[in-house]
Amino acid sequence: MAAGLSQEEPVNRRQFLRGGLRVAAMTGVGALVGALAGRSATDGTVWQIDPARCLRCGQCATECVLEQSAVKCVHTHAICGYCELCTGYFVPDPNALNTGAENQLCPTAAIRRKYVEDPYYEYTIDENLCIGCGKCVEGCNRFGNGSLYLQIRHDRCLNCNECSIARVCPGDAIHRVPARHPYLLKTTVSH
Amino acid sequence: MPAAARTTSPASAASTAVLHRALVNVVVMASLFCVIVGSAFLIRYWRAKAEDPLKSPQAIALKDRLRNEPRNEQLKQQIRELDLALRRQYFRHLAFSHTGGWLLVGGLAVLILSGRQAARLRAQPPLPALKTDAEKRAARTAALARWAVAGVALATGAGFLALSLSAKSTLPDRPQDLAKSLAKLSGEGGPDLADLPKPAEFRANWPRFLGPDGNACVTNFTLPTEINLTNGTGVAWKTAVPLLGFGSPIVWSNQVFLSGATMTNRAVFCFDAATGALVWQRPVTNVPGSPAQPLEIPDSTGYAAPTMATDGRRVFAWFGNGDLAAFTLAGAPVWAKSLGVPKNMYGHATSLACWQGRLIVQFDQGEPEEGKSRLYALDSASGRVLWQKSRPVGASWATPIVADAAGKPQIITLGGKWVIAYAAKDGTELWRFQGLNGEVTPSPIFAAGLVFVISPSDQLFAIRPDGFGDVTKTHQAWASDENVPDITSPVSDGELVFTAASSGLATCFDTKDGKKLWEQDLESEINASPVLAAGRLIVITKKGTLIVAAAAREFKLIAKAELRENVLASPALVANHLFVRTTKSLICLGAKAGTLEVKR
Amino acid sequence: MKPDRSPIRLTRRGFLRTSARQAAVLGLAGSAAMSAARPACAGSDTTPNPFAYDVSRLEKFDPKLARYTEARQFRCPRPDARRMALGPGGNLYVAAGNYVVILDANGTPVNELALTAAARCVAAAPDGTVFAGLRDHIELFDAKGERKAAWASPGKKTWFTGLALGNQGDVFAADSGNRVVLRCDRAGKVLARIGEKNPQRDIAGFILPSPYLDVVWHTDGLLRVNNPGRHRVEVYTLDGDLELTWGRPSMAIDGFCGCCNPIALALTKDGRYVTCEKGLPRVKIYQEHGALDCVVAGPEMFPDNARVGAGETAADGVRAALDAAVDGQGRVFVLDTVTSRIHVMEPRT
Amino acid sequence: MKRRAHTFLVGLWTWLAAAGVAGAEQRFPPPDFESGYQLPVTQTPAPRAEWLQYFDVLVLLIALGLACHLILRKRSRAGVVGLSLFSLLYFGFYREGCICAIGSVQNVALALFDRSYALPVTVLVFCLVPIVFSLVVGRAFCAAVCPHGALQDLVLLKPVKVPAWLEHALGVLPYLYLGAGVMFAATGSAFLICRYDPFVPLFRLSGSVLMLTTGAAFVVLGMFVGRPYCRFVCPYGALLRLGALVARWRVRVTPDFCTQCQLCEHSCPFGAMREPTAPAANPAAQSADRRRLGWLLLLLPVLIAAGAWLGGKLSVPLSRLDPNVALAEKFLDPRKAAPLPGVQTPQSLALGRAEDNPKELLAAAAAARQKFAAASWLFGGWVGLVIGVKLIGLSLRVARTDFEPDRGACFGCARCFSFCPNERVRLGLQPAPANLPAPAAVAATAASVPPAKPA
Repeated sequence: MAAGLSQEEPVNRRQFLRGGLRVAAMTGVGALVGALAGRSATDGTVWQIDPARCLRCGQCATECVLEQSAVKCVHTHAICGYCELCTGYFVPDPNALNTGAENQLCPTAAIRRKYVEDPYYEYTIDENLCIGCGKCVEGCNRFGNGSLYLQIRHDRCLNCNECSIARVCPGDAIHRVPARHPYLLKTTVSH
Repeated sequence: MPAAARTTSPASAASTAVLHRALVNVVVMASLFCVIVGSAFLIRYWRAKAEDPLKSPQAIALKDRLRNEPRNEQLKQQIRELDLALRRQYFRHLAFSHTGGWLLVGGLAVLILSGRQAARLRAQPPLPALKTDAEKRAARTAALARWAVAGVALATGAGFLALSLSAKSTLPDRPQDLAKSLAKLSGEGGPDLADLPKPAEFRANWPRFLGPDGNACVTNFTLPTEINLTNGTGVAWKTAVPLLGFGSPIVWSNQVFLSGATMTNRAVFCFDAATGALVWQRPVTNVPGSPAQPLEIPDSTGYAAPTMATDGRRVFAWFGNGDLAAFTLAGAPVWAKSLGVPKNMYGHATSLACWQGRLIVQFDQGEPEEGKSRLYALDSASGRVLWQKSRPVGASWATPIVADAAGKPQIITLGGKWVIAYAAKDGTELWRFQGLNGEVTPSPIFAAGLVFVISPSDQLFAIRPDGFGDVTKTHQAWASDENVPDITSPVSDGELVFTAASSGLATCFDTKDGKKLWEQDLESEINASPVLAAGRLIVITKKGTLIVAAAAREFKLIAKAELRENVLASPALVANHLFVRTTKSLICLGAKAGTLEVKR
Repeated sequence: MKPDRSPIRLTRRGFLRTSARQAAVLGLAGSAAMSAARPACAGSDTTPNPFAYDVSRLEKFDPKLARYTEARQFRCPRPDARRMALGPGGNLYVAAGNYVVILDANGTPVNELALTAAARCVAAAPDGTVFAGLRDHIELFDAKGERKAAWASPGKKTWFTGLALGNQGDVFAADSGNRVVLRCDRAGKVLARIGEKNPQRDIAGFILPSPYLDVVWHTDGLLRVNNPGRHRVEVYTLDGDLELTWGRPSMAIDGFCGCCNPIALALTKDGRYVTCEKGLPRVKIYQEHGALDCVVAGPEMFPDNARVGAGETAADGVRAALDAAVDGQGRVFVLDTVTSRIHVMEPRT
Repeated sequence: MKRRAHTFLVGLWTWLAAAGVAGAEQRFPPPDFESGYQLPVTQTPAPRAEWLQYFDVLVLLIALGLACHLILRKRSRAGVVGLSLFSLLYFGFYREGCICAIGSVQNVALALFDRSYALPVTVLVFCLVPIVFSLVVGRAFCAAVCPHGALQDLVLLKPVKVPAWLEHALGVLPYLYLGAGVMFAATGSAFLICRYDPFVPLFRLSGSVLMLTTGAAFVVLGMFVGRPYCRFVCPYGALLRLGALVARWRVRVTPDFCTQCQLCEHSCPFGAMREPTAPAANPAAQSADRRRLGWLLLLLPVLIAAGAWLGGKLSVPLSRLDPNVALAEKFLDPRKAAPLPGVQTPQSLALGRAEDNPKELLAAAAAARQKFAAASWLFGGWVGLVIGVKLIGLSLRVARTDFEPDRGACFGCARCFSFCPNERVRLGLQPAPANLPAPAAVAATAASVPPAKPA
C-alpha cells in the first residue's frame, strides 16, 4: 500500500457501517445500470426540427446558444417551382425581379439566385450567411411549395443536453432524433 | 507559500520586490484588460443586436421611400450601399464576439498566472498558534451550523409557501375535468353549467324580457283584487327610478334589476323586491371599445331601451351606445365590453337573452347590404365570444327567444325580411322563413309547438319550427292579417294567442288555425306588450291604465286600475307580485312586504 | 521576518478591496448590459417576431370594392376538399378526399360517390353525369351515382386538377403534370392538346410550380385557363389558338399575388372572371378584358387559410387553397379547402 | 375485348390506389428543364462521429485513473494541476462542456421515468463512472477531471476562509438543487442543471448574456472563494460527496503520523480540514448532546412529512416549468388576449397551435401535471430529509486523533500534502526530526525551508 493511502485500521463500528453503505451504493449503481442497460441506446441522438410543425416564429435565429444559430434554411430542390418571382427570395411586391438589395427578403442576403433557363431560376442557400430566421421559409410556404425550410445543421450544432431553441419553440417542432438519421428533410415522396 | 523567506540577502530582496511590483502591475493591467474587453463585449453584444440589418430604421425609411418612387435608381443604389454596410457590420460583430471571448480568456489566464506568482512572492509563512479548545470550538461551530441549517430550512419553507400561494391555475388538476375545459372552449358543454341554477328556478323568476321563455305567460298567479294608487291598496311599494329607461324590469330571487341611461350616464339598479329599497346602483363607465363621442338617440327609444337579462348568477345590461356590462347579483362588475356602436336610426332596443351560461346577443344594425348584423353567443362568465354568426339583415328591434322547439334548443330571431332559427349550441342556422316587412319590433314567442311572429302592421304568422333551410313555403301553419300590432309582442297560453296593438285594439286568435275569436278596442294607446297571468290577460296602456280581461274565447273585462304614470315597459310577474316600470318609478303590485316569497 | 510595508505590497485586505471594486465594476457593467440587452434579445415570447414575413399591409383593400356579402356558409361533410363544381339542380359537387360529395345549395348532403383514390377535380353534366378527376385518370358516374367508365390515363406524369364540360359533348381536362389542357370527347378520346409550349403559335406554355391548372368553358365557345406561374389568365379557342391573355403579378388587390396565382377560375353568366388566390386568400371578379371589377371575399374571410402551416394535406403535400363556382343567380360559392367550408356569397343589392 | 380492358384498367387503378395508401404518393414534380439542368442535392453535414463519443469516454476513464494515481499514490499537486489544465482544455474548451457528468444525472433520471427515452450509453457511463470512482477513492473526478472544478481550482488566487457554520449551511443547497434537477428531469419538463450551468457558456464563448455574466461572476468569486460552484451549488458534487463519505480509500495528509502542526489546515482553501478532537470528557455535555440527537432523530420524520406536505402544494407552480403546462394555462386563461392581426408573437403562434389541437395539448399538460403531483411531494420530502440528516450529522460527535480532511468535503486537490512536515521528510526534503516537535517549532522549520513544489 502506498504511503498516501490509509493504513489498515482496526474494523470499528463506523468502518463497518461505511463498508456496508459502500456495498449498498455499488449495488445501487449496478441496479441502475441493469435497469437502464436494456433501454439505453448505443446510438446517440441529435436535435432536429420537424418542418411540418415549424411555425416560422424567428426564434431559431435568436435563441440558439451559438452567436450565429446552428439552424439554417435548407432547400429541397425537387419540391421547388424554380419560380422567377420567388416569394422566399423577394420581398412582398418587389420593385423589380433582380438581385438588388432593395428586392431581397433575406436579412443577410444568404440566398443565391441563378438563372437556369427561361423562365426558371435556381435558389441556393449560403449557410455561412444564413442566420436561420425563417423569413424566406414563411414566404415560400405561404405562397409557394414550401421547398425552403429550417433544419439544424450538425456541423454547427453543439448538441446541448437541453436545446435552448426547443425550450421556447411555439410549434414544439424540435425534438431529438437518432444520430444515424440526423435530418428531417422534405422529400418528393410525402409521408 | 513561504517563498519570499527563501532569500535573505538585501540584493535578492530588492530584486524580489521589483519582480513583485512588476507582477502586481501585470495583475492590474490584466484585470483592467479583462474588464474593458468584458464590458466592450457586453456593450457590443447589445448594440449589434439593435443594429442588426433588419432593424435599421434608416434602411426601412429608404425602402418606404422607394415604394413611393419606384423608379429612383439613385435611391436603389443608396439602399444597396447601406445594406452592404449593415451586413458587413453584422458579420464583423459576430466575428468579434468570438475573438473577444478568446481575448477575455487570455486576459484571465495572464491575470491568474501573474496573480498567483505575485501572491506567492509575498505570501506569509503560516504561523499557526497552538489551539487547545478544539472540542469547545467544534461544539460551537456545530451549534451555529445547526442554527444556520435551520435558517436555510426556514428560508426554503418560506419560499415554498410563497410559491404555493401562486398555485391557482386555469388548468384543472384532475384529468377528468379536462373534458369539461375542452367542451367549454369549443362552446359545446358551454360554460360551467354546474354553477348555474336549475331550469325550475328560471321558471319561478322573470330573468329576461317577457318572462323566462319570452312568452309572458304564468299559470299560477293571483292578482290583488283591488288596486288603488291613491290610497295604496294592492300596492306593495313604489320607488323612484333615478335614470330613465324603456327597458322592462327583471326579477331574480328577491331582487329587481333595471337599467337606465341618458346620453352621458349609464347605470344598472338593483331593488329589493320585498321593500323596493334601492340595494345597489352601478355606473357603467370606461367600457373598452365604447364610443368616445356621445351618441344621439331619439327620445322615442332612449339610451336604455334593451331589457336586462340574468343567468341567475350575473345580470347583464346593454345600452343604446353598444356598451354591454355584466355584474354579479351583489353588484360587483364582472366584465364589460362593447360589441360596437349600433347603427340604428331609431336607437338600439333589442333585449338580451340567456341560455345555459351563454348570453345571446342579437346585434342587428345598419342596412342588410352592409353586412354588419351579427348574432353572438358570449360566455356569460367571461364575456368571451363563443360563436358569432353574420346575419343578412339590417337594423331590427325584436328580441330573440331560445326555445326547445322540435327537440332541439333553437334561437329564434326576427330581422329584416327573415325569421331565422339557429342551433343554440353552436349557432348553426337551422331554418329561415321569409315574410317580415318593415321595421321589425315585436318579438317572437313559442307556444303550443308553434313559433308566432309578427310582421309589423302586416301579418301574424304561425310557423312550425321543425324545418331545415328555407321553410317559407313549407312550414307556415297559418297567417292572419287582422289587427296586427307594430310594436308589441303577442302572448299565448297555448290555446289562444292575444295581441294588443298600439292603437289599443286587442285581438284573440285560435292557435290551431289562426281564426280570430274576438277583438276589442281598449281605447288607449299601448306600448307595453301584454302578459298572461293564470287566465287573465293584463294590458297596461301608455297612459298607465292597467286593464285585466279574461284570457278566454270571449272578451270579458275583469278590472281596471290607474297607475297614474306613463308606462312603456312590460310588467314582470313573480310570486303573485306584478312589477311595473313607469317612466318615473318602479311599482310593485301585490301583497305588502314580508309576504313576498320566491319559489326556488 | 519583518512584514514588508512597501506600498506595492499585496496585502490580503488590499487585494480584497481592489478585487471587490473590480467585481463591482464588472457586475455593474454586466447588469447594465443585461438590462439594456433584454429588449434586444427576443427572449420574451410576447415580442413580435423581428423576422416576420409581414403582408398585413397587403391584406387590406378598398372596402368599396367589396360588393358581395356572405349569405351563409356550411361545411363539406368530407375533409380534404379540393375542387368544386355546380351541377344540375344547382347542386354542388365537391371533390373531397376519396369522394365526390353532392350537396344542395343549402349545404344538405344529397349523395356521395366513393372513389378508389383522392378526387382532385369534378364536373357535372346537365344530365347528371359526374366526371371525377383522379390524379391520373377520369372516372364517369351516372346520375344515380353508379360508375360507368374509367378512362385510360393519357400520360405518365398526368395530374388532373381541373375539369370543364363544353356544349358539344366536349370534356376539358386540365393536366397539371403535363402542363396541358386536354380536349376529349365523351368516350375519353383526346381530340386536342391545348396550351402546350409552342413558339410558332405564340404560346409560351403553362408554368406550374404546383398543381393548380384550372379550365373553364364559356358559352362563347372559348376556354379560360389560368397560368399561375405567369400570373395570368389565358383564353384559348377549342383548336388551341391563344386568343387573349391578361393579368399581372402584384400583391396589390388588382394583381395576382405570390409566386403562382390564380389557382382557380370560374365564370359568371355574362363572362366575367371569378379568380381565386392562395397565400393571400382572396376571390375577385375581373371584367372580360382583365380590369378588376370587384372583390368577392378578402383574406379576412379565410383567416385559417392564410395562417402559417395550414392546409398541408396528408395526401400529396399540396397546399390547400380556394375554389369558386357561380350559379345562375350570380351567387358565388367559395370553397375554403383548409376548413372544408363553403361560403355562399351574394351580390349586394 | 373492350370490356376486358376495362376490367383490367379498373383493377390497375385499384392496385395503384392501394399502393398509394400503403406507400406514399409522389409530390408534384419540378419543371422539366430543357437545358439539361441537374437538381442539386440537399447537403446533410453529419453530426460528430459516434466513435469520438466513445473516445470521450476513454479519455474520461484515463483521466480518472490518472487523477487517482496522482492524488493517492504520487501525491503530486503539480500533476493534479497539469491534469486539471488538460481537462479544462479537453472537456471544457474543446468539447464545450456537453455532455458533462453534472448534466448527465438528469438524463439518467429521465430515462428511469420515461420508458420512451433512449439513453445513450456514453451518457450513462459519464454519469456513473465518476460515482463508482468516488465510492472507491473519493472525489477524484472533482479534483482534476471535471472542467468546472478545474476552472475554479485554477483561478483561485487568494482564498478567503468561509466560516465553518456558513459552509455547513450552504452545503445543504447542492442537495436541494440536485432534488429539483432530478424532479424536473424525471418529469421530462426541463433540464434545469444544464439551463443554469454558469461555466458551459464560458467554454463555448457564447450563450445568453445572463448565463455569461453569471459565469463571469462565478470566475471572479472563484478567485477569492475556493470552488464556489462545487461547494455550494454543484448537484453532481453533492452525489460524489456522498460517495466519498463511504469511499474505500481516502486522502490522508500525513504519510506517517500527525504532528498536529496545523499547517495542513492552513493550506486547505476549501475548509475541508478537520482538527483532532477528543471524545467529550464532560458527562453532562455528553448527555445534553445525546438528548439533542434523540430529539433530532425524532424530528427527522416530522421534517420529511412537513416537507412532503409543503412540497405537495407546489405541484401547480412547479409544473409551470413544463412547456405544455405553461402553454395550456395560457390557452385556458379566459383573460388571454385575442390574437391580433399582423405580425404574430411566438406566444400567439403557440396559442394558435393549441387552438388547432387543444385535446392533445391539454392531455399532455394534464399528464405533466399528474407527474408533478407525485414528484413535488417527493421533492418536498427530500428537502425535509436533507435538512434533517444534516442536522443529525451536525449533532454527531466525531473523535479524531489527527488532522485529516473531511471525507466528503475534500476535493483531493493535493495542496495540503507538501505542507505536512512528515511528507517533506518522506520526500527527503527535510531531515527527520529527532523528537516530536511542538507545532510552533514545526511551523518555523516549515517556514525556513520552502517546499520544492508550489502549492
